[in-house]
Amino acid sequence: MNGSEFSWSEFFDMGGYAVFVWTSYGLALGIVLVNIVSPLIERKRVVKRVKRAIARDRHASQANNSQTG
Amino acid sequence: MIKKIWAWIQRFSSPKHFYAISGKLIPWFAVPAFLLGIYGLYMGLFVAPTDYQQGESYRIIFIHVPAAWMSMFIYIVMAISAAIGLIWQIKLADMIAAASAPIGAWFTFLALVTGSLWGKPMWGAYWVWDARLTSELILLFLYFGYMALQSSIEDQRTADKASGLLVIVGVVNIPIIHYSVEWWNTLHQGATVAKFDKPSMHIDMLIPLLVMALAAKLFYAAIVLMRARNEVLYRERNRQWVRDLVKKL
Amino acid sequence: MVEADSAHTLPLLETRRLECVRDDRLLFSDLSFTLAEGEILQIEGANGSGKTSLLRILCGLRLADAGQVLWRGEEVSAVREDYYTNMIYIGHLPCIKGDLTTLENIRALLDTRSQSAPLDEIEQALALVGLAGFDDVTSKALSSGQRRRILLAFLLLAKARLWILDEPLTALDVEGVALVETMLLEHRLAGGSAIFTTHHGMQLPCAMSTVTLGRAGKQSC
Amino acid sequence: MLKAFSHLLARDLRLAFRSRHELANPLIFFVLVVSLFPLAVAPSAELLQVMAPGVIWVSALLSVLLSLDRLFKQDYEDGSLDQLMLSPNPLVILVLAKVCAHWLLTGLPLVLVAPLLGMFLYVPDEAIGVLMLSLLLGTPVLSLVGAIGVSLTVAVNRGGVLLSLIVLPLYIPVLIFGANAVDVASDGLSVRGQLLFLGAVLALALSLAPLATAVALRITASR
Repeated sequence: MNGSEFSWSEFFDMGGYAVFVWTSYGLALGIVLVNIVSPLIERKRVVKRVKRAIARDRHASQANNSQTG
Repeated sequence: MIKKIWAWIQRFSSPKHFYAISGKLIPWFAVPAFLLGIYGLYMGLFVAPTDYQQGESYRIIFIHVPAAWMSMFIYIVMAISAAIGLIWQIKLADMIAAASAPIGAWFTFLALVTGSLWGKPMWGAYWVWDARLTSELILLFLYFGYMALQSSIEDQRTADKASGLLVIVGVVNIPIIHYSVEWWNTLHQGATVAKFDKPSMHIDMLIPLLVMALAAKLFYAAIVLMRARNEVLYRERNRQWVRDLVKKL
Repeated sequence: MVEADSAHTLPLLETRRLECVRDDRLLFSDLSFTLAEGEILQIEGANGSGKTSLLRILCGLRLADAGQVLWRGEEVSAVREDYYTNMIYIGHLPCIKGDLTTLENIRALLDTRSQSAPLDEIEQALALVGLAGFDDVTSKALSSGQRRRILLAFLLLAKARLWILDEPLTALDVEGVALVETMLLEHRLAGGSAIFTTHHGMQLPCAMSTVTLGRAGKQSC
Repeated sequence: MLKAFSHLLARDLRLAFRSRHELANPLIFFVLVVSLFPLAVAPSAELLQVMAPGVIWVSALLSVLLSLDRLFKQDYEDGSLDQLMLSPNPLVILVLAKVCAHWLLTGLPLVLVAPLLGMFLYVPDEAIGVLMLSLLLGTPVLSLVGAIGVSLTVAVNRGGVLLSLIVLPLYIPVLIFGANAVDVASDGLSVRGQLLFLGAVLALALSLAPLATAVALRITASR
């Protein structure tokens, strides 16, 4: 890398270790993305569940009211 | 005085309060993590010189070592928060422990895979029973054990306490496991290949390593807060404040 | 003298603002009541209202989500040894080992309480609960009602001041139910206290107070 | 307190001897697994001798693991565990008694049958003593640490696999040093260090594991 001039193809070649180096970096990137995305998805799911619970409770209380009323 | 501090801790650690504060905190961790990560990658891939022994393959170190550090660090964080949860009955601490486990397991997995990818050019085989890799593997099992126990007990409070105790037992055991694996490894020579001599490490290699490690810590902080917020929402789903909040979403 | 005095002024058992959450459901909260010496208290409530959970909290097997349980004015966890010597809990599980004989089962149960009883006393108790002559029969040969009766004998022999009984009438026949009723009355006459739950009607002549879960306060009749 | 210990120990031993067929199962399992190896590999003395320490130790580990269930499962299911926890005696003492009974019923027989298995696998005579000694020091640790695992999983239905997932990683140090002691003794070298390590781990487990088990039982009892 410290050669006189920088070449992208040399950079991507990683001195012949391209497979190992880029797989490692790729995997790291993938894991980082999974870790960011999964709590976001989880959040959507939780919000949905809570909303459904709210709807269910409202339904139940309405049914109760109509019985007594 | 102590009472005051205690009251403050209780107030701060109340799920509602935590939810509000953590929402504001996340960007303060996430943005620096991102910037540092970019900077670390640049330093590691472009600035750091080629290693005279291993050529370019050593650049895996900038992923592998921070991941390995994180795997240990997160386990210890889990043990500490589990202890806080067990002793002072602070639910938030249990949630932090539970939210940390998957992140820790991912980092451990990353350390294992990058370790073996690094090992292939060095040792000629993807898997060598090297002391550090073996310890990492055992650590991964410890994470799996925690998560399996956490998810197999229905009552949330019991699950938190049981898995919390397990993680504490684990943390007491880790030094023993680590020591015995290391000892076992020196006995069965053959796989040992000279690793980096830390003191002689070039400063241009050390800086990206430390930058990446810091970025990983900040990243963890941001993600664990995101996960803990989900836990709060789910576990407090029957409370009014969660319902009011969800209605607005 | 001082001791007797304080025992009179302080209730035997007291709960303060107990709260219980189970599987993310609030079973009860802000539950406070007292139990005096010689008082018999029935816990009522629908299925799943938390009767068993309450009893387990009272005897310290389960941690309350909030609130305190006091034994003679002191937190139960602080006077653990004294409390466990004077309190006996019988849940709806049998606690009986099928491979042990009746006598061995009783002895093993008494051992866990650091108690022992001479043989004739045990036989007397067994006769009282209708198990005379069963002392060397292995318990797996007994019916479930008979196994419950072993527990009743254990209850008599333990001589605890406070009985906490979860569904004591389970698996018992009419005679057995009557037996439990007399046992409770005699226990009360001797100055003992009891807390119990049941789904069966209990024929206790106006000697009982009740706490109904899902409703505030204690009613006396 | 001593009385509480001995009474509970006696009760557990008596119970175990009342169902004798179950009592022998871990032992038979141990012998069976070890004798599978010559069949799977080759009955060559050279090969088996190299593998012997590892094979015997792994089999011992598994057979203790399979027997762990009886430590608390039955007591949990029939309610006796509740009574133990309501005992005026410290729970730690009672836990210790139960673990002690468990070791006497599973660990000790393994130690006693080990010479036979050593012979099966051509362990040299001078290493047999070390094999027994290492098992003598190691199997109590397996029972003690296992007790933590069972008490955490006792309320879980079909917790068998979960139990192994939790407990086996914690067994690794004992496995490493136990097997290595036998290995080194076969070469006629001193095994003082290994045995001292096993002894130290035993002391540590003896002092901490019952505490952790007692806490774990209180956690799972709050059903």
